[in-house]
Amino acid sequence: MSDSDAMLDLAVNIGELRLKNPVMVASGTFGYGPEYADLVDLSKLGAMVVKGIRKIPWEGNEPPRMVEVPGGLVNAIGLQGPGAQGFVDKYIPFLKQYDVPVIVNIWGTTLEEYGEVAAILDAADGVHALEINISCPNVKEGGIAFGTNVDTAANVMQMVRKNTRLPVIPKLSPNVPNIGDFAKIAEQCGCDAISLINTLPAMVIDIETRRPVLTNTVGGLSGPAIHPVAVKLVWEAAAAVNIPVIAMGGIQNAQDAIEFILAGASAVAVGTANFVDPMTPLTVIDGIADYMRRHNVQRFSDLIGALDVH
Amino acid sequence: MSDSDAMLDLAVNIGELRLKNPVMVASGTFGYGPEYADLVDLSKLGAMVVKGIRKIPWEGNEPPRMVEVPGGLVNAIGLQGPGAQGFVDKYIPFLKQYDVPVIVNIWGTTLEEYGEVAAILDAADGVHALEINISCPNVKEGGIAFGTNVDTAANVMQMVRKNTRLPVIPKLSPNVPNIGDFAKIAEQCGCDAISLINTLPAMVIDIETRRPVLTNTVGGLSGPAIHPVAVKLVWEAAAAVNIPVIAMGGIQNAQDAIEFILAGASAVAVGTANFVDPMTPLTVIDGIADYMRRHNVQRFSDLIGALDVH
Amino acid sequence: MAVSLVRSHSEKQAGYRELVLEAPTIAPLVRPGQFVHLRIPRLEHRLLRRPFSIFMADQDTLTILYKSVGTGTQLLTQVEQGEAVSLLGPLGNGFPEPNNDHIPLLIAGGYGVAPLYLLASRMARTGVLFVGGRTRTDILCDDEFEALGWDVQIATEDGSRGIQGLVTSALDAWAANNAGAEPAELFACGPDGMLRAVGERAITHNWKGWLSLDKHMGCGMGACLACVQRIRQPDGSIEWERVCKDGPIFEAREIVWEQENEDNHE
Amino acid sequence: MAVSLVRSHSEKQAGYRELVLEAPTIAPLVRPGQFVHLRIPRLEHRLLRRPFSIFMADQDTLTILYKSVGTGTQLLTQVEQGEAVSLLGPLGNGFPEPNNDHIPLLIAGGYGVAPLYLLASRMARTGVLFVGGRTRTDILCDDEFEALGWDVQIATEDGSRGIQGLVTSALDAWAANNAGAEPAELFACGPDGMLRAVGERAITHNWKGWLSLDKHMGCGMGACLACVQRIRQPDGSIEWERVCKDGPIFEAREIVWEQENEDNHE
Ligand SMILES: Cc1cc2nc3c(=O)[nH]c(=O)nc-3n(C[C@H](O)[C@H](O)[C@H](O)COP(=O)(O)OP(=O)(O)OC[C@H]3O[C@@H](n4cnc5c(N)ncnc54)[C@H](O)[C@@H]3O)c2cc1C
Ligand SMILES: Cc1cc2nc3c(=O)[nH]c(=O)nc-3n(C[C@H](O)[C@H](O)[C@H](O)COP(=O)(O)OP(=O)(O)OC[C@H]3O[C@@H](n4cnc5c(N)ncnc54)[C@H](O)[C@@H]3O)c2cc1C
Ligand SMILES: Cc1cc2nc3c(=O)[nH]c(=O)nc-3n(C[C@H](O)[C@H](O)[C@H](O)COP(=O)(O)O)c2cc1C
Ligand SMILES: Cc1cc2nc3c(=O)[nH]c(=O)nc-3n(C[C@H](O)[C@H](O)[C@H](O)COP(=O)(O)O)c2cc1C
Ligand code: FES
Ligand code: FES
Repeated sequence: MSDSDAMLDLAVNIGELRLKNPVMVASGTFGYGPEYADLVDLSKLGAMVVKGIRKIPWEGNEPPRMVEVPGGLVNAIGLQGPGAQGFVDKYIPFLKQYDVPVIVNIWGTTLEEYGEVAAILDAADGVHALEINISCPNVKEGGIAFGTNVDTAANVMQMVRKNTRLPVIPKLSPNVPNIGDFAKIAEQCGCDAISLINTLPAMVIDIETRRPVLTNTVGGLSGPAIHPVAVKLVWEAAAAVNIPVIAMGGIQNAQDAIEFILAGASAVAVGTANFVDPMTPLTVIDGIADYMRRHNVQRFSDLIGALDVH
Repeated sequence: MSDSDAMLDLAVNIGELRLKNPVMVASGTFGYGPEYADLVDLSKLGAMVVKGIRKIPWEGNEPPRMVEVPGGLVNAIGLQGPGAQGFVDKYIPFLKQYDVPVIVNIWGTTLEEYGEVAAILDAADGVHALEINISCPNVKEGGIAFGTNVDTAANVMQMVRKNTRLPVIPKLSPNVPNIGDFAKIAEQCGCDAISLINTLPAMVIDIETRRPVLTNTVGGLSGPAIHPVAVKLVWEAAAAVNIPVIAMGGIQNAQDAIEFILAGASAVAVGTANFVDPMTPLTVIDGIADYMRRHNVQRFSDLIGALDVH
Repeated sequence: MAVSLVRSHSEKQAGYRELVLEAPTIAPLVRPGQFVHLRIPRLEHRLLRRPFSIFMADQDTLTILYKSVGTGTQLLTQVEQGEAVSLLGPLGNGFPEPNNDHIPLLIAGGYGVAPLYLLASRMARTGVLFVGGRTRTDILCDDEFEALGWDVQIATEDGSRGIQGLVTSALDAWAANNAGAEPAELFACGPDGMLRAVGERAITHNWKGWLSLDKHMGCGMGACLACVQRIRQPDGSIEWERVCKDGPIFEAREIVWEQENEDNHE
Repeated sequence: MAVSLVRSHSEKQAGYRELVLEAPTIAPLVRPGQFVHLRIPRLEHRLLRRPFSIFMADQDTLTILYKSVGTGTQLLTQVEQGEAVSLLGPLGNGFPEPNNDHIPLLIAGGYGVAPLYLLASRMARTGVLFVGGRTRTDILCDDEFEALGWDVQIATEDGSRGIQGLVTSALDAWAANNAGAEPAELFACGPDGMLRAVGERAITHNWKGWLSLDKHMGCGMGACLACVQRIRQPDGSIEWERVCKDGPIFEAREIVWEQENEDNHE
């Protein structure tokens, strides 16, 4: 490590949570921890965001659940998961071995369930923040149904806020014309940060069978295809609030991540790219450090929102 | 032409407008007619949709106006154009040489201007329908500002409807959570069809200069990247109304077009793909005919909405 | 995870190719039935890796045997000797240790011979390979199995090689001739329809039937939950398991096949 | 529009390659200064065609001379003899007929020599080529011009060939030595900064200055309005013109350079 390296400061705060670097893995793309642990040292990640969890175990959707499209993939996993207590019992002991903040992505089909799952995870030792999923396009109730109306979104945020002292991070739906309003509501509800974007509602049809490829009919588009859309929304959301923004959507390399950061994101999450190359989060961290060196930026926080608009 | 070919019927009606086949070119991607006329016989197109026109000539945005991204491009042309009378004088005589319906894409910065441009084009001989652009992300006033609120969208639709006997086709913004509501409003306002999708608001940042690549800061994403998003919206919009739906977004080949048709579109438009290969509209027409032959479908209209949902 | 260099790449027979990769960190770990998840060079407009069974493995190299069926596998044919290919693997559970008291019956459809050949080459005893395909060019590796001393029985749908019909007909004929002679253990890889039919035989004859499932995959690592299959648990309950991580090999009795869309399998 | 076969493809000098395409329907129509819009084979994850000036053209073939600078041009280097490439062209206005009473001065930066060489090879008289670049490997085609009988003056920023400095310094020196001797006509192709400086010389010396602009393009056909440049009209008004269709060649006095971001040009 050179002198200048010793001075590079990649740390960033998300509410009271201090991350050693700004690069997380996005919910649903890195499992619950063990899946990639042989390849990627979890302690090197800014944070580990686990797959969406509701109060009770959940089956998710019938397969096929995923289909590849140009520049991305459409998934309709449907939030399969072991439930809040199942997660705590099965994965927390494993995750505790690593020096990494654990952020749990939570959802429910009712307002009450959002509160209950928050309370269960709040009581568990080893959970460091909650990301509220009000933007999943792949479940009939819950998810996006809450996230595209400012009032219902606010209700969920308040309910979760009431049930935990952990940092609360609503994950916003990209599927609205006024993302700033949702960002502001999050700030007003006392949330510690916001994250965006979730996948874009999408559909793929098999023209030979004349059926949707996904059994769920619709799914969510992720990957490089959505990156320019995500940058625009992150830029707009970050301008609307003072709480930190965690950005995701199509990050494949450090350059994609830095676009988000210049647009105002305090941290980023790598999603679909993990399937392409599980080392992506680590190469993104290194790439951000390289960029800082090249541009003589010592503190990561000086990059946040450093966009010069015409 | 074989016997079975003679029986293939590709014609379709959009309101009172009869198209010889369901494949148009999308506004802004085929100029005003002369640009591609040496390569593509305009008479073979289902319809020619010209670039957005307001009442007065308009400069559009400062360059750079376009940037390539994975699976698409982001443009912020900003609706440069010769104005309604300029268009009529300069291009109608040319377009009249061809046996092709001319659909003019119109916009304004005020409700009144939408009405005025409609009236001017209504009076011109050689215009066959008006597509109302309430969804362009690249102009500060007008465009998308009208298209993401049901009430202002309805005002524009009524204003145009009042000022013309031509078929009226509002072009909807993809940037809303409830596309069906906008489709229904169009039907209620007496529109003859709807078209969708326009580009998705997007942004690209040059991380070396720390500036947006486009002088306009934001632009609209088009191309294959948006196709699965468009299919989902078309499917939803078509389910909401009885008027025909004209679908566009990322069509590169007949398969992409047929996905839209199965999802409920009565016609499709080829956009960005014209830049890749100007022959795309013609290969899409041929590909639809091939598909009909292979699937023993004689009338194109039997394909519309022929999706079998799980 | 490794970056492997292509040692050789050649056509095996019409439509099928053999790709030999230098993978000294992966190859020695391979168990028969495992697979690698391969990023296809120059497949820039598609994101996902492609899974391929391991056909051969020694200390330094591993070989896959593949059929060109789509965008990715078509581009794969263009990979040249000396090129670098990114690999994840070895992945999946692999076949269990064969029971040496039972005669092994291997049932292969198309490229399904690949994992079965690795299995056979490491078995303590020989048995019978039933290999089927649409036509004669889909029959692969019969020579290799014969060289190992296996009895090879061929079936093609068009009758262009071996008996005409499905590979399960050949299996049924064998079972009828050998009724009760010796207990058998089945190992199968091929299309879902074939696996299902083989599974039914396993249950009927009261043999173990190890079936390698072929599901579209996302991560290949157990993280994305794209590849799930309903599996009967020891306690009788039914749970999703991940074909990439908990499979691809499951025992015939465990698998809860879909009731509907039976014909919709590839 | 045509699908052309690659007749040959070779390195010209470090970083620059020459691609010869069989294009019997396009090549005979070419005027110097026109370009082709080329779809790069295997560039599947990027959509747009790439514009390249026509460097040579005969009845059957046309040649482009290009520098590998990004995703597309890097992939272009892999195109092989016999491969098919889709072309739109010839596009653009091309240079006007040179005035044979004036001595032609050609000013080239980097690959900017390409259209100027075609122009020179079809001119009734010879003149002076001023060719500049960052370093010696950016100086192209000086031999070819000399073979045509042209006076070649070289400038490199690092002084590794010819005079050290910008190509406009060489032009200024020539102008000083030849003051009033003979009226000149300028034809230039290269980066915006160079073109602008050349344009200033044209105006100062009261010569015509034909500048070939290099703008990022979408359609290349005049349809998308991505490539616009502000151009002074005969009536004094200023209008957008399309570099792909109305250009790429404009006269120095017509061009309304951007006031701001002067340093932002590539
Ligand atoms: C465990 C496992 C082992 C396999 N072993 C072999 C082998 O040894 N040899 C061989 O030739 N093939 C094997 N396959 C199938 C092989 O993965 C597919 O043929 C390949 O993914 C097709 O890719 P494509 O891009 O050519 O097809 P496309 O149809 O263009 O692929 C589109 C998407 O569908 C997926 N896909 C398409 N067909 C299949 C399929 N049959 N199975 C799984 N995913 C599919 C692709 O991975 C990709 O994500 C195996 C599959 C699995 C799951
Ligand atoms: C009229 C004209 C004539 C040209 N003639 C030549 C020539 O003879 N030889 C040669 O080597 N180059 C020439 N160029 C430049 C050439 O088009 C670019 O180098 C090429 O497009 C770069 O593509 P890329 O994918 O490698 O770069 P990337 O940077 O990956 O391209 C990204 C996008 O930017 C565009 N772009 C990038 N650089 C340029 C540029 N300098 N000019 C225009 N568009 C650019 C690309 O077309 C593409 O759309 C010419 C450009 C124009 C406009
Ligand atoms: C297979 C898959 C599963 C996902 N599961 C979840 C989830 O459980 N909860 C959630 O909030 N987001 C989920 N997402 C969305 C991602 O976290 C992320 O927001 C999105 O994919 C955009 O990022 P990307 O383009 O980098 O993948 C999932 C995405 C994918 C592809
Ligand atoms: C360069 C460009 C210019 C466009 N101009 C217009 C326009 O003037 N009016 C309009 O309604 N849509 C305009 N569009 C949107 C297209 O008509 C179309 O809705 C969109 O590009 C999606 O289709 P595609 O993915 O096939 O391009 C434009 C798109 C592009 C790429
Ligand atoms: S492919 Fe991702 S869990 Fe199996
Ligand atoms: S590149 Fe489309 S108008 Fe010039």
